[in-house]
Amino acid sequence: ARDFEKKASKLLQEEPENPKCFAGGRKDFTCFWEEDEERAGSLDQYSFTYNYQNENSSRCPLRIVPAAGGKRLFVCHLNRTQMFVQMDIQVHREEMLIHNRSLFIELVFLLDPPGNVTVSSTGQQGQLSVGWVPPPLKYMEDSMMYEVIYAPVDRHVGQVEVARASSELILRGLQSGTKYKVQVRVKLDGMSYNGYWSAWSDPVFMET
Amino acid sequence: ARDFEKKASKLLQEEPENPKCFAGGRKDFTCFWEEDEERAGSLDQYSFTYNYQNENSSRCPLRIVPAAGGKRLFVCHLNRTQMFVQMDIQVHREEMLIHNRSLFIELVFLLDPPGNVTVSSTGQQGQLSVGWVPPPLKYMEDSMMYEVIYAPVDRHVGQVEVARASSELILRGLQSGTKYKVQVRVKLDGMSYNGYWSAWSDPVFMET
Amino acid sequence: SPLRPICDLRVLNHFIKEARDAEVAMKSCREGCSLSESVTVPQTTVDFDVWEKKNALEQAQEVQTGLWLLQQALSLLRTSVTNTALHSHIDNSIRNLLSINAVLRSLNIQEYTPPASAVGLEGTWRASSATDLLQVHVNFLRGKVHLLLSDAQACQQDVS
Repeated sequence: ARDFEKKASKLLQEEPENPKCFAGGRKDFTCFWEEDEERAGSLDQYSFTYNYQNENSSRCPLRIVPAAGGKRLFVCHLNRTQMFVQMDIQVHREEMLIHNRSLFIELVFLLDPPGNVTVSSTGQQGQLSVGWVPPPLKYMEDSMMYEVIYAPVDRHVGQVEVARASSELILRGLQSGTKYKVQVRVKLDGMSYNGYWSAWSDPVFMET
Repeated sequence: ARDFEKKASKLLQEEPENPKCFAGGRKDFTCFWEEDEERAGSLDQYSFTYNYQNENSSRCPLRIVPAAGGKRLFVCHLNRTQMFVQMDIQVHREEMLIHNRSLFIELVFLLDPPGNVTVSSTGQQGQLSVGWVPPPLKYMEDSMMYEVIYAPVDRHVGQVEVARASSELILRGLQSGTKYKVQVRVKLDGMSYNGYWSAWSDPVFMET
Repeated sequence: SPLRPICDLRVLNHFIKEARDAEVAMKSCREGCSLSESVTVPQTTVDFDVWEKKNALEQAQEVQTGLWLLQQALSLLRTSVTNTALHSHIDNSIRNLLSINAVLRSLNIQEYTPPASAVGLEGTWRASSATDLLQVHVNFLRGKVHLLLSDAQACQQDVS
């Protein structure tokens, strides 16, 4: 639930379309939209229907999640999905079509940040080695890309390095005897799969 | 034409098999072999045929290019290629088979050297930053590797650094206040595509 | 085939990018770029529960059938299109499909030739426009072809 809130607030900032949707895994697809508390109707006034190309439409049951600033999120969750085929989504309030969107589920991944981030010395001056565990998604490890952000703890602006289909990276050209803060995030690479950048992992601190 | 001469002379040195063949790009495949002027026949005596696995054979029209030392190059050029499929090549003079070779086109790339090589200061002592533009081989930049050779201008023996799927490299540990000569060459990385090292780019000079 | 196994997915990515270019070129084409009759194309949709219930042979046959259908469909499109810029994209796409077949052979995936007639083939759709066909082409490469290659047995052995 805490995870959903984080991802929802990220999409509320980044995604202009409605409903906002993301795949958290291969069998984990969520859509939602936001309503003002005063203007929102009751759950049974809304319907969320979707269909894949050449198929009949289905209904996704909705639930309400209260959100910051007196808002309500109307949320639909599916644990069975079809990828690589267009999905057409329609949201009605009573008889009125209020949202309408087409998407490919495999293009809207929003993963959890990489886990177990470790930072260690390489033995060479001015270098640190960063490692992490990719999110467990069969078939997709080769399609993941990562950003590693790092900065001396007393400074605000970090530098970013990119890694592709790898779970380690060596940071070079660091100041010696300095404590660095390191974080990692993940995204699908845009070829077979695509999506949003995950949140940054919790920071790890290490002295060069 | 100048480019072909350079590449041909490179292959005459490096490639023992005949005909010698290289792919300069996705739609640019050239084969040739060398004949002594005295012993060479006329163009219509030769035939160059090739076929891809499971396909009918085709003929490639030949032309003659004069070469150094009283030699003649017999050259076939194709602007359509098929990768990952074995290509069988036969060269006949009249009825006689004079050359016979099988190859995979994606393994014989010989590219132009990287362009626009720039060398600049990184602001750090003993470092120079080298950048270049990959040869135009659309969508295959991530399969290229590079060698950067550098040496103080008054010295002959250079040091070599390798970069993969990148178009910049930082040279470290240089002598300060010294003028360096820097050159770059490119090759496919050998994973799925392979080939010969390109010629070295024209030298760029920079003082640390 | 004497080929070393091509496990490097950058090769497929490269073909996917070129397939996208063909799709974009088709979308912006105004004249001489229509499909004369509708064609049979493979379904691109993947439900992982269904996909994983199939064994490796079934998965391979599904992909090979799809590649074959796309070859037939693109060849037909080639004859009905008169725009020369598109000819080069379509020719290139057909050659890339042949290369993908070669990549499958390099992975020791048993060659499968589908029945001569597409009539009654399971798991197919009809595409009635050139843009639909090229969209199916991209989605098939991104989806089922990528899944088959990324899970190929021949590429799992380097785990030391």
